[in-house]
Amino acid sequence: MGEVSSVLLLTVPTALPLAVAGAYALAGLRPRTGSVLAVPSTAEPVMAGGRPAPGTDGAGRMPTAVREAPPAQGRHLADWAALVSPAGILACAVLLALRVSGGRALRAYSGLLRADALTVWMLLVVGAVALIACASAPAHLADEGEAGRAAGGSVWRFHILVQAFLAAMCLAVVTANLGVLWVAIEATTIVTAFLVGHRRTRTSVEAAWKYVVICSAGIALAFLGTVLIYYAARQAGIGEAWALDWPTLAARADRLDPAVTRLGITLVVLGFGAKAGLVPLHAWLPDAHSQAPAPVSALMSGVLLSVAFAALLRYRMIANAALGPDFTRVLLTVIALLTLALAAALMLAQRDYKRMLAYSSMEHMSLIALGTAIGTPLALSAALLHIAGHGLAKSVAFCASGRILHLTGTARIGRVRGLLARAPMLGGAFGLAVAALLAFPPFSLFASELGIARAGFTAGMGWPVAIALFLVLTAFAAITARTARMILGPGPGPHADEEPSSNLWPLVLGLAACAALGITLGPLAGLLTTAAHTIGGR
Amino acid sequence: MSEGLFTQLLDLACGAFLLAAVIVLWRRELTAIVRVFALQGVALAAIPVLLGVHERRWDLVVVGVGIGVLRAGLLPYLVRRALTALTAGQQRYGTDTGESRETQPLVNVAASLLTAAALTLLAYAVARPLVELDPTPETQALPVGLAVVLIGFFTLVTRRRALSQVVGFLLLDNGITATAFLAAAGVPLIVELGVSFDVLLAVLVLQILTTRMREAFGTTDIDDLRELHD
Amino acid sequence: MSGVGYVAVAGQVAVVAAGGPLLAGWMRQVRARMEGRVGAGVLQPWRDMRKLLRKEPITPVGTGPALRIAPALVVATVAVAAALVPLLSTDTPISDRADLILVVALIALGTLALALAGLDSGTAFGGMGASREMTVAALVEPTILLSVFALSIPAGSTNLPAIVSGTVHDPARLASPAGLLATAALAVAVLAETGRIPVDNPSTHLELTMIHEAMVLEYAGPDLALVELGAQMRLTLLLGLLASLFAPWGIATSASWAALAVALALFTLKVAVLGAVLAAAEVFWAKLRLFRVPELLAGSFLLALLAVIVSYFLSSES
Amino acid sequence: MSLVPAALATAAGLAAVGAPAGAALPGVARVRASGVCTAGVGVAGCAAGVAALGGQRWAADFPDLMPLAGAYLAVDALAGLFMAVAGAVIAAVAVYGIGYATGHGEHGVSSRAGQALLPLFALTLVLVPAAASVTTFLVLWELMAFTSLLLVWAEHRGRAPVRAAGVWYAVMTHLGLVLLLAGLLLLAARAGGETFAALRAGAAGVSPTVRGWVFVLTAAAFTSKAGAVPLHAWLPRAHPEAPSAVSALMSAAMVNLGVYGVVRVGFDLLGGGPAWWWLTILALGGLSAVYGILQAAMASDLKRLLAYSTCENMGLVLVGVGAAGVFAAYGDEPLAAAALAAGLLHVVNHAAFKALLFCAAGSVLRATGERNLDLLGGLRARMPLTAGLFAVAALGAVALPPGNGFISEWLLLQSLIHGLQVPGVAPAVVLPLAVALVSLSAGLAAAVFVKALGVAFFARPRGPQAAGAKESPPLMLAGMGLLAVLCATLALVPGLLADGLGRAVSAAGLPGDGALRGGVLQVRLDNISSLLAPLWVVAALTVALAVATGLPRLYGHRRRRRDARLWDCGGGAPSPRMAYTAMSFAEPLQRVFDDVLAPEQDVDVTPVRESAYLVERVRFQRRVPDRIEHRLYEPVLGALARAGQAARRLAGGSVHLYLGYGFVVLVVLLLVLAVGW
Repeated sequence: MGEVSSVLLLTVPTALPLAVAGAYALAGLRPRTGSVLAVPSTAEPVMAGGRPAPGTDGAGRMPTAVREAPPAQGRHLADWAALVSPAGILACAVLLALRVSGGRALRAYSGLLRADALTVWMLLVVGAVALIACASAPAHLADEGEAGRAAGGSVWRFHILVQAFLAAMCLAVVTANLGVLWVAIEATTIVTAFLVGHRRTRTSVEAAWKYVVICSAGIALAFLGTVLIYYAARQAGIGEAWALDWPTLAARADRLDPAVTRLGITLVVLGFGAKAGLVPLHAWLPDAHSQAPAPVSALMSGVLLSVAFAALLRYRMIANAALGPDFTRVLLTVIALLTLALAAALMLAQRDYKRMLAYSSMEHMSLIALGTAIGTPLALSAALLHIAGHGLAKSVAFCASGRILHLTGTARIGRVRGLLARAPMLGGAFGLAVAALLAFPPFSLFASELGIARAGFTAGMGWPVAIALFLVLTAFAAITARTARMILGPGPGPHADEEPSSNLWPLVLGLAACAALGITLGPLAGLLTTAAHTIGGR
Repeated sequence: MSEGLFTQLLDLACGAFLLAAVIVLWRRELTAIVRVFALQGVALAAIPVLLGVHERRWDLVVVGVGIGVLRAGLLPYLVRRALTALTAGQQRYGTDTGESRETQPLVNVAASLLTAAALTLLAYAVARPLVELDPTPETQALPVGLAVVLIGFFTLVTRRRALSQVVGFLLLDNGITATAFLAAAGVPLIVELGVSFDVLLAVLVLQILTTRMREAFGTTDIDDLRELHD
Repeated sequence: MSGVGYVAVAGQVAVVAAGGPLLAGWMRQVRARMEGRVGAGVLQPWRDMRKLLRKEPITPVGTGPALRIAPALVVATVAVAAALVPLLSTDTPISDRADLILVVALIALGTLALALAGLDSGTAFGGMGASREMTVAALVEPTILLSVFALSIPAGSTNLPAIVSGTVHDPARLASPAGLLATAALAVAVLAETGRIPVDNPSTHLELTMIHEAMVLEYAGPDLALVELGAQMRLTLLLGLLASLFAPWGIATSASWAALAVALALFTLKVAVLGAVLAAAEVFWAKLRLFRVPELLAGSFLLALLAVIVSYFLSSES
Repeated sequence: MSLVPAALATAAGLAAVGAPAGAALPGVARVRASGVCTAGVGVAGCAAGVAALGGQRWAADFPDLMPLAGAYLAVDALAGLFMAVAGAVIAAVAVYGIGYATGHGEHGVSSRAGQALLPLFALTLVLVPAAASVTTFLVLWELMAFTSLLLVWAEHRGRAPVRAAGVWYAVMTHLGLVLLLAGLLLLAARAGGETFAALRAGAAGVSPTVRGWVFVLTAAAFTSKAGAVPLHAWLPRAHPEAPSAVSALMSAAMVNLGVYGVVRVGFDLLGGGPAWWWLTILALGGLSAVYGILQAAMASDLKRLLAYSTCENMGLVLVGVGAAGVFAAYGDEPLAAAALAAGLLHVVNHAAFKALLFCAAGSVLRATGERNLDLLGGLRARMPLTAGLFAVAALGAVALPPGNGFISEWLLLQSLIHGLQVPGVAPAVVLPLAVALVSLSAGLAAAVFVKALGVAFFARPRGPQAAGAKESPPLMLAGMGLLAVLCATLALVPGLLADGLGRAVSAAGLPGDGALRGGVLQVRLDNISSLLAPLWVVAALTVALAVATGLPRLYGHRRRRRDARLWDCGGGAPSPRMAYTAMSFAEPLQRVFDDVLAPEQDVDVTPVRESAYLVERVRFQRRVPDRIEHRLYEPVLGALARAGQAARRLAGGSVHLYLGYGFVVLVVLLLVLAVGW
C-alpha cells in the first residue's frame, strides 16, 4: 500500500505534466487537422478559378470559422487544463511533505526516483511558481493572438512545451540518480529553447541560440564532472548501478579520491552554475529572460535557476564529505561574489526592465550560492527559503512585466511612465514584486537575506557577506531608481486602462504567499529545517 | 586480444580521435570539417568496441556500435543537411556569402593550433590525478578525452559560423563520451541513452535555430548576433 | 532678611528702569562734551520719553500683534533679567534661579521679538533690520556662552550670584588670564548685543548702516518710548552685569540695608564710569562695515575660547 | 496585570483593523476609519510607553513569527520613552491627518494605499523600540522604512521631486540597513546569540576592535536615520516631499529612533565604550547641529527649512548622547546620566514642537498650495490660529524661554559646561567647542524661525495663493492644539518627566535615578547647582509684560490706538514686493558663512537693444547647494554611473565573448587544480 502510494506520489509530478502535454498535443492536432482539411477546400477554388471572390462561396469563410469558433471554447478549457499539473505537483508535494517528515525518504523504481525534504521543498516551489506562471499564461497568449504574433498552432505548442518543461524540472527534482538529473536539466534547456525562440523574431532567435549554445556547453562540463565523479565512485568500490546514486554517494563520499572529486566538482559547479545563472557562463540569462514570453521567463527565473542550483546543493554534500567544506566554500563564495558584482554593475546602467529583472535573478542566485557556501544549518535554511521567496516574487515580477510590455509596447525603462496612474493594480503588483525582490519586509526575502547574513557572520565569513551586502546595495539603488521611474508620476491621461482582475489574481496570490512566508513559515518550518538538514546542514 | 595489441589499438583510436579534433580546428571548409567530425565519431566508437572486445563485455560493443551510428552517421548527416540547405540558398542567389567556409575565425588558424597544443598539455597536467588513481592503458589515454573537450570548447569560442559552433559543441561532447569510456567504461545505460538523446535533440534544436537565423539575419555568422546587449 | 532681599530685587529692577535713560543721557553728555558740544543734559532721555508717552498710540495698517507686543516684551525681558542679575545683592529670594544662561536667553528673547516686529511691518527697512539684527545675534551667541562657560569654571556653576560672590571672596580670579580674556570677550559681546559702535550706531538713520534702528522705524508714540526704554535698560543691565562680574566689589552678599545702600551707590558709580568709557571710546571709533562685524565677533569668540582653555589648563595645574 | 502588553496588543489590533479599512472603505469613511485607528495606535503606544516609563517591564517571544529567527519583544523604560513620544505624536498627528486628508482628492495621502499604510507605519514606530533581538529589530526597522517610503511617495503624481526624494530615501535607508546588518550581526556572531539579552551578556567578552567596528557601523546607520551629517542627504529631501502628516511623523517620531539605536547599542548592548566612540558621536552631533541650521537658514522652502532644523535638533541630541558617553568613558557616570537625560529630554521636546511645526506647515501648504516662503506672507490675518500654533512651536524651536526647547538645551549646556570637571584632555578641548557649536546653532535657530514665522505669516501676502488662504478645518486645528498643549506642558512643568527620564537613563545602563531633579516646578541636573524654574520665568515675564503694557497707558492719555498708514521712511504706499523675502533675510548670514555654504550665484543682465548701459531685465539666481552632498555624494554617484557604463561592455552581445568567459575561467581553474590546490 505504502509502496504503491509512494511510487504514485513520485511519478505523478513528472508524469502529470507529460500527460497534460500529451493531451494538448492531441487537442492541438484536431484543429490542425481541421485546417489541413480546410486547405484543400480553399485550395480548390484557387486552383479552379484563381482568386475567389470574397463572400461568394462558403469555402472562403470556412477556415475562419474553423479557426475562431473552437479556440474560443477550446482555449478556455485549455487555459484551465494548464493549471492541472501545477495543482497536481503541489498536491503531491503536500502529500509527500507528510511522508518525509523527520528526515525519511521515499524511493521508487529501485531508487531512481527519490523524495526527501529537499525534493518536497523544491516541488512546492515548482508547483507554486508554475501555478502563477500558468495562470498568467492565458492573458499573455491572448495578447500574442491580438498582436497577430501567434500563428495557428503556436498556442498549443506553447502549452505543450511549458508542460514538458515542468515535467523535466520535476524529474530533475525527484530523481536520485545524478545522471538522470543531468539529463533532465539538459532537457529543460532543449524544451525552453523553443519557448525562448517562440516569437521567431531576430532577437528571440538570437537569444535562443545564445541560450542553447552557452547552456549546452556549460551543462556538458557538468556532465564531464559527473563522469569524473562516477569514475571516482567506481574506483572507490561502489557498484555500477549505485555509483551515480546520490544517497549512496553522499553516504560513502569520504572514500572518493579527493583529487578526482575536486576536478569533478569544479566542472559540476561551472556547469550547473551556468544553468543557475552563475558566473562565468551566465550570459545567456538576461538575453533569454528578456526574450522569452513572460510566463516562461517567470518559470525560468523563478524555478529553473533554482532547480539547477538544487543539483549543486546535492553535489556539494558529496564534495564536502570527500574534500572537507573549504573547497566548495571558497569556490562558491568567489563565484557568488563575482556574479553579484557583475549583476550589480550591469544593473547600474540598465535600460530594459526585463533584463533588469534577469540581472536581479543573478543577484539572488548569487545570494543563494553565498548561503550555500556558508553552509551552516541556518544558512542552508535561509538559502532554501530564499529560493522559495525569490521564485514567488520573481515570477510575479516577470508576469507583471509581461502585462506592462503589452500595455506600453516597450521594454525600455525610459519609455514607461506613470504606471500606477495608468493601471493602479498592475503597477502596484509590479512595484510590490520589485519591493519583495529588494528584500523589504514583510516579504520572505528579507528574512532569508537576513538569515544568510547572520549565518555568514557567525561562520566567520563576515567579509564576503559584507562585500555582498554592499553589492546588493548597489543593485538596490539601481533597481529602485528604475522602478520608481517606471511606476510613479502622472499617467498619460485621465483615464486608467486597468487590467481585468482575472489577469491579476495570480500575481496577488504570489505576493501574498511571499509575504506570508516572510511573516511565519507555519507548517513549513519543519520541512525547511529537515531539508536543510538533508543537504548537510548539521 | 592480447594486452599489447589492445593498448596499441586503443592508443591508435585515441590518437585518431585527438588528431581529428585538431584537424577540425585546422580546416576552414565546413564540408571538410563535417567529414573529419564523422571520422572522429568512428574513432570514438572504436574505443568502447575495443574495450568490449578486450573485456569480453558485448554490451559495450553494442553501445559502441550505437555510438558509432549516432556520432559518425546521424549527427554528421544532420549537420551536413543543414549545410546543404544553407549553401543551396547561396547557390540560388549566386553569391558567395561564405556560408560554407569558416573564413575568418576570431583566432587565426596558426594561433588556434598553438592553443590546441597548449590545451593538450593542460589536459595532461589536469588528468594526472585521474591517471594516478588507477593506472591502466585506458586511463593513460584519458588526457586525450580531456584535450578534445578543451579543444571543442575552444572551437565553440572562436568559430563564427553557426555550424562550426555546432561542430565545436559536438567535439566537446565527443570528448566527454571518450572520457567516460576511458575512465569507467561508460556511464550506466539509462544515462547513456538519455545523454545521447539529449545531444541529438540539442543538435536538432541548433539546426532549426540555424535555419531560423538564416531567415532572420540572412547569415549564419554568429558574430552578427549582437542585437541583445546592454 | 527676606524683606531686604525683596527690596534688593525691586531695587535692581527699578535702578535699571530708571537708570537706563539716565545712563543714555549721561553717555550722550560725555560724548557731547568730548566733541566740544554743550549737550542736552543728562535728563534729556527722560524728557523725550515723557513726550512720547503722551502721544497717541498708532497702529500702522497691515501690521499684526507682533508689532504691538514687541516693545513691552523687550522691556519685560530686560526687567526680569534685571531682577535676576545680582546688580546690588547676591542674596535675594530668587538668587538660586539667577542663571546666567537664562539671563542671556531672556535678552535674546527681546531681540527676537523686535526682529519679528520688524518683519511684521512688511517694509524693506523692517526686514533689513531684522535680518541684520538676527545675524549679529546669532554670531554673538557662541561668544557669550563661552564667556559664561569660562566664568562658571571657577565657581563650578552658571548661577550668577554664585559666580559673583565667589569672585568677591577670591578676587585673584579676576587677575587670571582666563578672567581677563573672558572680560574682553564679554565686553565685545555686550557692544554687539546693545547695538553700540563699532557694531551698530544707535544714532544713525542711514539706511545702509542701520541695524537696530531699521527694525523699529515704524514705531511712534508710547510704543517708541518703550522701545527706547528697552534699549536703554538693556545697556544699563549689561554694563551692570559686566561690572558685577569683573568688579564685584561692593555688591551686597548679605541681607543688610547698609550693604544694599553701599551697593546702590557703587553700582551707580561703576555703571557711570563704564558708560563714560564707552562713550569716550565711541568718539574715537568708527562703525564697522556690516560684513566686517563677523571678524570682530570671531575675534571675541577666540578670546572666549582661549579663556575657557586657559582656565582649564591653569586650574588643572594647580 | 501589566498594561504594556495589553496596550501593545491593542495597538497591533487597531493597526490590523485600520489598514484593511483604509484600503477598502470608500472616500471620507476610509480617511476617518484609518485616522481613528491610527490615533488609537498612537494612544495605545503612548499608554504602553508611559507604563514602561512608570517602571513596568515586559518581555515576550514569539518563536513562530519571523522565519529562521523568531520574534522577541521586550519593553523597558528606554524603549518606553521612545514609544511614548511616538505614540503621543501619532495620536495628535492622526487627528490632524483626518482633517488633512479629508477633501484632499482621491490621490496622495488620502488614497487607499496611503490610508492603509498610515496605521501600519504608526504601528512600526511604536514597536521598533520594543524589539529585543537583532532580527526583530531589523524587521521592524525595515518595515518602518518601507511603509514610510511608500508614504513619502504618496504624492508622486503631483510633483516630480517626490519620486527622486523617495529614491534617495530608499537608497540611503538601505545603506543604513546594510551598515546596521553588518554591525549588529558582527556583534551577534561574536557575542554568541542574537537576542538583546545574549548580546548584553556576551558583549563584554568581545574584543575591543570588534566592539569598535560594531559601534562605528551601527552608529553610522543610526545617525543617518537621525539625519546627522554626513549621511543626512535623504532627510531634507524626503521630509519636505512627504505629505505633511507623514513629514510630522517622520520628523518627530521616526528620526528619534536613530537616537534610540545609538543609545540602545552604544550604552545598553555594548555597555559603553572608549572615549573615541563618543567623541565621534559628539563631533557628528555638533557638526549636524550647525550645518543643519545653516542650511535651514538658507532654505526658502518652509518644509525644507523644517527638515534641516530636524538635522540640527538631532545633532543637539547626539551632542548630549556623545557627551554622556565621553563622561562615562572618563568615569563620571552621574554626569553622564545627566547629559543623557538632557539629550533624551530634547528628543521629547523636539518631537512636540517639530510635529506641530510640520503640521502647521502642512496647513499652510493645504491652504495655499505653496511651500515657498517667498510667495507666502500675511497669513496671520488669514489663518490666525495656525499662525499662533506655529508661533508656539517656533518658540520651542528657538531654544529661548519660555519655550520647551530652551529647557532641554539649557540642561544640555549645563551638562557640557560641567563636563570640564571630568579629568582628561579630550573633554577640555572638545567641550568648549561643543558649547560653541550648540550656542551657535541656537543663535542661528533664532534667525531661522524668525525668518519662517516672519516671512511666512507676517507682513503682507506676496502671492495670490497666500492672499486667498483660509483657516484650516477644526480637526486639523484640534490635532495641532493637542501638540501645542504638549509643547506648553513640556515648557512649563518639565519636572513631570523627571522620574521617567531617570528610569530611561537607568535602562541604558547609567545611574539615572534622580539625574533630573528639582521636583515639578523646577529642573536641575544632579550634582549641578544651577536650576531653572520655567513656571517662575513665565510668571515673571507675564507680570513684567503686564506692567510694561499697563504703565505707559496709565501715564499717557488713554486714547484708543489709531490706525495709520505705514510710514516706511515716507517711501509711499509699501507694496508686498518691498517686503523682505526669505532669501534676502538670509543674505547676511549667507555672506558670513560664504566659505562653508559655497552658494552659486548667477546674475543675468539683459540690456535694451539701443544701449548697453540701459538695462531691460536683470535675472538674479542664487542656489545654496548642500555642500556635503556636493563633495561626498556626487563623486560616488558619478563613479557608479561610470562603472555602470563601463560594465555594459561586459555584456556586449557577442556569444563568443560570453563563451570566452567560461573558457577562460575553466582553463584558469584547471590550471589552479593542476598546479595544486
